[in-house]
Amino acid sequence: YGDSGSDAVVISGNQNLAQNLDIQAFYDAGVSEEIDIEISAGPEDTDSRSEAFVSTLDAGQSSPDIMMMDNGWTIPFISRGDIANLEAEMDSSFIEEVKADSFDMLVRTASNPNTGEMWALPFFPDYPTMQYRKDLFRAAGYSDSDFETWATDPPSWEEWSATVAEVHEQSDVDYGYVWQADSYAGLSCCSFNELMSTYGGAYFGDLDNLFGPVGDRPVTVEDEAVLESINVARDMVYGNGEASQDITQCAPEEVFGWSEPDTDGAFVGDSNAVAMRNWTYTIGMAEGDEQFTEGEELGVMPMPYGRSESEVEADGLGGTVSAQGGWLLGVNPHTNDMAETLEVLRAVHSEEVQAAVLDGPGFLPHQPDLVESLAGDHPAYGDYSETLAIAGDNAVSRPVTPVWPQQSQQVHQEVNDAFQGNKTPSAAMSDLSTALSDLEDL
Amino acid sequence: MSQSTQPETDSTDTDTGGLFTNWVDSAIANPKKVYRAMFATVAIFFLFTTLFPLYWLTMIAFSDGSRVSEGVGLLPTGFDPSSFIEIFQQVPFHLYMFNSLVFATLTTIFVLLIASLAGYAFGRLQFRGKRPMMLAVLVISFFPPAAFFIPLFQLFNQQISFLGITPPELYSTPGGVVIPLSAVFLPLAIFILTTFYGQIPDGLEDAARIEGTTRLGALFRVIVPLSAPGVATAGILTFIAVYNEFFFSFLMTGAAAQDWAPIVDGIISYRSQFQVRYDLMAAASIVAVLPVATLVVIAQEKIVSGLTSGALKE
Amino acid sequence: MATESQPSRSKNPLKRGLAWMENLSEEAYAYLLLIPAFLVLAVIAFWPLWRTFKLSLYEDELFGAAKVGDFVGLQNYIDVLTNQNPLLARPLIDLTGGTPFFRQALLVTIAFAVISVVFETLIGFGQAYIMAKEYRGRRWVRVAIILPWAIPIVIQGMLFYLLFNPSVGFLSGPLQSIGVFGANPLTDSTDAFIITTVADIWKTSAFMALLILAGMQSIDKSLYDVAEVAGASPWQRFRHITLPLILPALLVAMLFRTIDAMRVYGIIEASGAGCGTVPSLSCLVVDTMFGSTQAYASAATVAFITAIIIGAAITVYLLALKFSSGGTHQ
Amino acid sequence: MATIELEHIRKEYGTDIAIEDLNLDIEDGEFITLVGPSGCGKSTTIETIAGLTKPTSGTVSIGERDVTKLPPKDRGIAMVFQNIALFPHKDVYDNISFGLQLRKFDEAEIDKRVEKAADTVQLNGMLDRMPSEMSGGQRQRVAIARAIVRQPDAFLMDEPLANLDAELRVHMRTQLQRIHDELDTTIVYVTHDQAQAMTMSDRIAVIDDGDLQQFAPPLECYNEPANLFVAGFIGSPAMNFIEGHLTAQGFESDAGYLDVEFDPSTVDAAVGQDVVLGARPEHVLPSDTATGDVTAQIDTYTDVTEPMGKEIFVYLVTDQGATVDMEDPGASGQLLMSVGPAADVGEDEPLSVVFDKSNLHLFDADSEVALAHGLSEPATVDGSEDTPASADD
Amino acid sequence: MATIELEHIRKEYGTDIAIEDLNLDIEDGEFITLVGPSGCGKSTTIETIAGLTKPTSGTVSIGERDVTKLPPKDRGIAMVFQNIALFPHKDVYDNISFGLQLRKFDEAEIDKRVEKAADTVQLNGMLDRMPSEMSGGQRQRVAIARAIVRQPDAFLMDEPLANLDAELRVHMRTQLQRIHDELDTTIVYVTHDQAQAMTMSDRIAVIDDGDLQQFAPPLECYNEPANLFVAGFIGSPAMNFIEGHLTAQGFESDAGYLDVEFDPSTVDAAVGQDVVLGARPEHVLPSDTATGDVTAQIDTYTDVTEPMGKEIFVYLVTDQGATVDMEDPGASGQLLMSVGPAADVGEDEPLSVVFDKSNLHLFDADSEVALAHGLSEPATVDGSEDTPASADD
Ligand SMILES: Nc1ncnc2c1ncn2[C@@H]1O[C@H](COP(=O)(O)OP(=O)(O)OP(=O)(O)O)[C@@H](O)[C@H]1O
Ligand SMILES: Nc1ncnc2c1ncn2[C@@H]1O[C@H](COP(=O)(O)OP(=O)(O)OP(=O)(O)O)[C@@H](O)[C@H]1O
Ligand SMILES: [Mg+2]
Ligand SMILES: [Mg+2]
Repeated sequence: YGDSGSDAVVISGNQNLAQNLDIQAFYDAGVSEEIDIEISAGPEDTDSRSEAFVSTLDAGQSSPDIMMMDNGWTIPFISRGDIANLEAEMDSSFIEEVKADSFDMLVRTASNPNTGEMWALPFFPDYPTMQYRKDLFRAAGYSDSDFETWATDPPSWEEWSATVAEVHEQSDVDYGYVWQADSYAGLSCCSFNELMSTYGGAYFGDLDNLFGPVGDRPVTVEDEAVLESINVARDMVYGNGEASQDITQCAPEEVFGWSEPDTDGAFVGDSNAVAMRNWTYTIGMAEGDEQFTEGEELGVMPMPYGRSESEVEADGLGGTVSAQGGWLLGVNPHTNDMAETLEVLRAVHSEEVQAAVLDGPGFLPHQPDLVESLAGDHPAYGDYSETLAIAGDNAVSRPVTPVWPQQSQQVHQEVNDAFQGNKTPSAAMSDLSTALSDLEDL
Repeated sequence: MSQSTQPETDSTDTDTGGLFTNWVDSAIANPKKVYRAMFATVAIFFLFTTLFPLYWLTMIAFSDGSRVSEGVGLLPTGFDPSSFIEIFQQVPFHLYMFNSLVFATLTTIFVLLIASLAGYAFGRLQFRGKRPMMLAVLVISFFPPAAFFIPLFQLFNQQISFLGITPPELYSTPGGVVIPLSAVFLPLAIFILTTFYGQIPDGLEDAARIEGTTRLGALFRVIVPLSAPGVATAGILTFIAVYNEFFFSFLMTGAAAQDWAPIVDGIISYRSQFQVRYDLMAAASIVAVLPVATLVVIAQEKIVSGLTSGALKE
Repeated sequence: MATESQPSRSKNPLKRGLAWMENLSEEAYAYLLLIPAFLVLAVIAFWPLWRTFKLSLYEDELFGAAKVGDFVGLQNYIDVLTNQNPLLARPLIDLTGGTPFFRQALLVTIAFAVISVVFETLIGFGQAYIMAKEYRGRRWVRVAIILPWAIPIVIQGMLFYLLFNPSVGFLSGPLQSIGVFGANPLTDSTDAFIITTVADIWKTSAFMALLILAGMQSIDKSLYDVAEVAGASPWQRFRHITLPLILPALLVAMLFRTIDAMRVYGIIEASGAGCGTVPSLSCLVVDTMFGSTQAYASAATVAFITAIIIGAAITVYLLALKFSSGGTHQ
Repeated sequence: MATIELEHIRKEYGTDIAIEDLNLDIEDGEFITLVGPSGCGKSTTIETIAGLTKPTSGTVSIGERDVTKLPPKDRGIAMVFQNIALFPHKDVYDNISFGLQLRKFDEAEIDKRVEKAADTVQLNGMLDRMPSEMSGGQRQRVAIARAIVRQPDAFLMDEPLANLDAELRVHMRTQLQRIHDELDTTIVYVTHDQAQAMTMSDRIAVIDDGDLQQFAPPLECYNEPANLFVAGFIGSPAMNFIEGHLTAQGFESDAGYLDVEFDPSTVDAAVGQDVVLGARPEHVLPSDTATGDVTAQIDTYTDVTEPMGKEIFVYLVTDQGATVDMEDPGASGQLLMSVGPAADVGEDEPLSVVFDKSNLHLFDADSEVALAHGLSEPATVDGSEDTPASADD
Repeated sequence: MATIELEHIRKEYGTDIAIEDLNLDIEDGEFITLVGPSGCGKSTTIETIAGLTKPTSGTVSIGERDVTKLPPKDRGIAMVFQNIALFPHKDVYDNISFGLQLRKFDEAEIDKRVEKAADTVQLNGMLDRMPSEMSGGQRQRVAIARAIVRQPDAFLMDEPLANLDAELRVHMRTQLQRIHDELDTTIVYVTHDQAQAMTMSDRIAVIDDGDLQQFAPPLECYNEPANLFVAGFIGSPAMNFIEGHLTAQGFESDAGYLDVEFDPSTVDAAVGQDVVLGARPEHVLPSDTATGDVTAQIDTYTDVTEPMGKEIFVYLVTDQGATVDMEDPGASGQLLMSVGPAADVGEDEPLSVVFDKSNLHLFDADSEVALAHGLSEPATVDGSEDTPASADD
């Protein structure tokens, strides 16, 4: 007990990393053998993590040296200057290399929105896909060729909702399509964000406005596209035909109270749903589940689209969209040895470490190229590497700014209210618009 | 003097009649029986409502982790007692428990000691400014713990000083948890002890002082033992609350067992961002409750009745 | 012969200290005994509160490293009280009536405190009574009744989350079918309020029960003998002896339970209801302080407003009690 | 107004036996006093009657009704507890009126009765005091008032006057007798004060070690004690006992300093048998002033004298120069004599004394049972004098 | 072994004055008894000496040392509390040895002393009992043992024998005297038992309502009471008081039934002044047997007789057919007489009595101060007889 800070470079990761990442990869990637590297398991829960880092950094603790940070809340840390500015600390060639190699959205959530400087290093990305039970689909008359098509060219929500409803009809499972629409941060950042995006909606207009300038961007939650996406979600559950599109009832009412563990419990754990939206981790889970016979029966495709890209004006919206999740590595400015810390950090970008991260803990590389090359061989992701690459390319980040945590809260509260019919969609969005504007104007 | 409390040892009816009508007849003849039956009913009701969730928790612990989401009824879904081993394999859960036990023990001792002195002053002495001072103590508990947190956190990390004094770095040490928690639980303990110490008849303290104790000696040799129900209660309440405390103990320590992380850290480590091992959490909490249950078994003996009976003639 | 040793001038400083203490006046002695407590409280409570209070007088500065901006006096308080602070996820109180009852922090908090304390007191009495009786196996009954108090809040939350989770537990089903609960009780403010209140009552009745039990055990049993001979029925014995004599302990228990209930936070988060659904006052504090936004000034303001509200509630409480019972020696 | 009957009451505390096998038949309206050494079971007996202690076996009847299983509140009794046991949270008024309030008496009636009871115990001005603000005797009086304010079938009083001064005690005694007479209530009374026992009771129950020794009117217990224990216990200072044996001429002391002549055939004992002679201090008379039927002269020496005001206790030793063993006043070779205050008795002087033969007692040394009371004439065994306490109404 | 000196002690509880202005000078090794009616301030006095009660004003010195501000533990005293105050969580052994344990006596010594103290109070077999498992008298004995096990400079005992039976009381009395003699400890003792006060004390302090009335050897208090209060308080049953006035011939009762002839110039009062005549019951004599210097015959009628065993109380009324008001034994027109057990006094008979003139007392009716003790000869005012209790060691 006592100071675990010692002299090693400590990376605060999670349990999975701490237990499964082979440290040797760092040395293979050229880190001096002199440097001890330790990976500790920080809090698993993302909110707890952020709280823990707030206090660690506030306190000027020297350990951990490197912190694995959710791209959903890294920018506030950057804005306040709580973590080290990598562009100031590291040579620009390396910075440029990282920026060029990595998923763009990941880089943007690691950068200071005012200056564009990269303050954190992308670590691994995550994005949701649509996962479904091939066996049930087969029983309903679908075949591998359908699956292959979907894997790169997902159906629209009109089609997909009807398909799921049809398959559900013919199966003996309780649920059709399960997804996460609880009133929680994941709704604002991800599941609603991507649904809205595929219909061409956004919180603050253009994707260029995602990371600011706060106060100088429009609040666009009252747009038709946003309302349409809410109605689509309601139609999926209630089938009332509120949306202009023809969406078939295909999801249980429970989803309005569900988050990730509930859905994977229903879909993977209990094998009790036809299809599910979820992050890559469930692919690995299904892999180990006999119901999916070693993954053979798991179908994965990019998220269905609402409107095609051509139908929407805004750049980057429409078509298939996945919410950009993922993790970044920030450097503790109070570290005892900045040089060693940066040496370790630099190695993270190497293929060796990325491969080790994929092999051990099972996280995808943050470089699209490596996703295709490395994931192709991965036992779980191998079959879906193409799909994953497409999803990664079409990822949309949440609008992270220092006020986002507060805005996010307003978003999920209002959206969930609208979903459940506690408020009409337009009333909810009007309230939301006011709340978001107030926060913008702080 | 007090034989009025008839031991209810034969709470199980030994009547062999068994028939309801028989029972009613005898109940009319002996109203005690009705009373006893009512007591038993109420007792069973309370036991059921308190124990049922715990029973169910146990069933979750015994369930197959991947099948909890199917629903758990009165019996485990699947049967997988290995959770009780797995909790130690995934993380050093025993170390988390050790940490929390250390916090709880130290805080309880510290709080009982300080609160005893204060409780004695408030409960048994007359002095100017008593009410305002008691109020000041009470007011502390009006604030959400978060209101204390940031300055303390900075203090314990040597970022700021208190009246020019910079304490040693207390972050991620037992001190960083025990000291703030002492302050948090002190008001309750002070009030409990004030109440109980105040009720001890003066005569007994007088007797002790005549026998040659100091005032302090009388407190610890007579007042405290005679207030055993109150002291034990304050102790149990503080111990358990600290053992399970999740705010300061969570934020004032790192997340790893080596960094003096408390039980809560251990338990929530079975919950990753997207996955919750309910069975492990259940198993861990059952294991974690064992030391507390043991403590309660021991300490409740101190909550014995009629401590002052036979002491005084008045 | 008098052989009892007289206290000679001892060279042992500890002994001298004790002797010095012994000769203090009652008042000085009282202050001496209070020094440790107030020392601890000064460093760990009063001083941090003072700093936090100062924070609340400044503007929030979300974008820079400074965290707080200009001195604004009591503006933060005005903003919060008039519902003008957008950083709060839910309004403190919405006088326009636009926000449902269970989404207004103040109302939720007060409702929670009143309901839970009333039930906990009643149940606590029942439990204490059961724990006080003598019968075989009483110790195990005591442990059983105290056990919920020993369950960490995370687990308590998980337990009730699961019990009321429509797919895992079985408590929601029946309630849904009779129309008490909606499809997603944990996202519905009313349903979630009920769930968190029940969870709280389940856990903290033991707190009440323990204190009441301790109070009961301190009563001289011969008083019951007297009452019995005087002809008191069990209810009258309770009314005339038990109740007045445990009143001080009961008062402490209810006081602290009320304070605690008005600071409710953990169970709301842990039960999955979440601060957005059941927004207690403490929720607002924690959310604004520890959300990544770190709106310290707003958080500090809400913390102080919370304390003031609790203080007001406690005052009402104590006054009511004073009037009803003619004042006990508290 | 009720008879009280204890039948074969036995009370064990664990392995200790507090009461062995007690039978007591108390008549309606009787005033009974329980006396006996500390720890003999008086309080236990009274608590058994009250229903506060469940006897291990045996039955209790009040007013012909078997109440063994009835709770105290249904037994129609009021009680003064030995440990006083006032309600610390109630003031004197509320303490006294407690039983009346329980029975929902109307306020005026309560006021009236409390007033009267407070008057009786001389506590009028103190009704709003708290018990903690009173002296020991004042508390005890509150306890008495609390009992007498009600009008129960029976009063149980466990040393109600222990902490009162002589004057108040006399006053209270009179008051209790008045209440007894007025209400005709049965009273069971425990006291260590022989004067109380003597003056107040219709009958005294002498208990030793959980066993009833004698249950008779006070004077009978005094004049015709049933056995050695009662003889020694009743009367203060205690009776002188002289060990000896029966001869054909009467009694001969083992120590040889005393012979008492009488006809041994009048007692139910064989010649040669070991017996104990009992003489109360007031029946030891200086031989010079003694008249009537007295024993032969005994030569003694005065040791200590204790002037008590209205009498003087003189400790005598039979051997010159010996000193009285004050810790064992009944030790062989010493005698206690009580003389009037005017008597001129110095210390360490020779003094010859005689015993008043008509007041000597003879006990069987083995069974300790009384053999004779008064040795001048054939012993009378019937003790029917009128009971003194009932005579003064 | 210490003198105890109270100087101008005053104690107020709020507006109540418990002690007014008490001065007591207790000599080293003296055995002092405080007597007085319930609530007069005895316990308060004793607690003030102990340091448990802070006097409102005045100083307390023990052994010449001003201890007014010293804590109880440094005053070198042991105390028996009126309310007993045993430690309920300790067994008898621990209760008794508590003070020794505090003083870190070695175990063998503690054992020995506890054994001896338990022996003294006759509690040998009960050392492992808890207080709640004992009878009232047993508890009181534990409290006594707890005090005597130590060897303090002074003992303070507040009614230590109130709950003990006569036999045990005599035994304890002897034991206390033995301890007193052996250790030469100063003892301040509170009792309501006049026999105790009489036999044990070197001096008696009679207190009324917080005021010292007389502080003198017991017999002096009995024979030469300083005032009406002491006269009425000391002695049981109480003195008869007859209101009247001084004439040239002596005393003439207001009710007219009694004249006592003596030379009024021997008393410090004017002829015609209202005075009160006092006569103890034992100095009221049936005129037929009376000898010596007695008053003129008074014709009375017997009302109630109370046989007490060794004496009989006879209530006399001066008017035929009147009954004694038992609640006010001193009421005008009635007299209480005490006669020997052999006296043949019936009820409701005429009886002429006389007073023993040498034992009559005369008090000023206004100031209540004693004017004379014994009226046959010029009154003596000095009361120097040797103190009886100190004579028996
Ligand atoms: N705390 C108090 N508050 C007010 N008055 C008190 C308090 N304690 C004692 N007194 C009063 O002071 C007076 C003296 O009390 P104290 O106990 O000395 O009497 P006491 O002589 O010991 O009487 P007793 O023989 O009945 O024990 C009493 O009248 C009593 O009522
Ligand atoms: N709870 C108990 N456990 C064990 N023994 C007890 C208990 N209560 C009383 N006794 C014993 O029973 C016997 C009778 O007690 P009781 O109180 O009846 O005596 P008592 O005659 O009232 O004596 P006293 O005159 O001293 O009050 C005593 O020897 C006592 O020690
Ligand atoms: Mg008794
Ligand atoms: Mg007293």
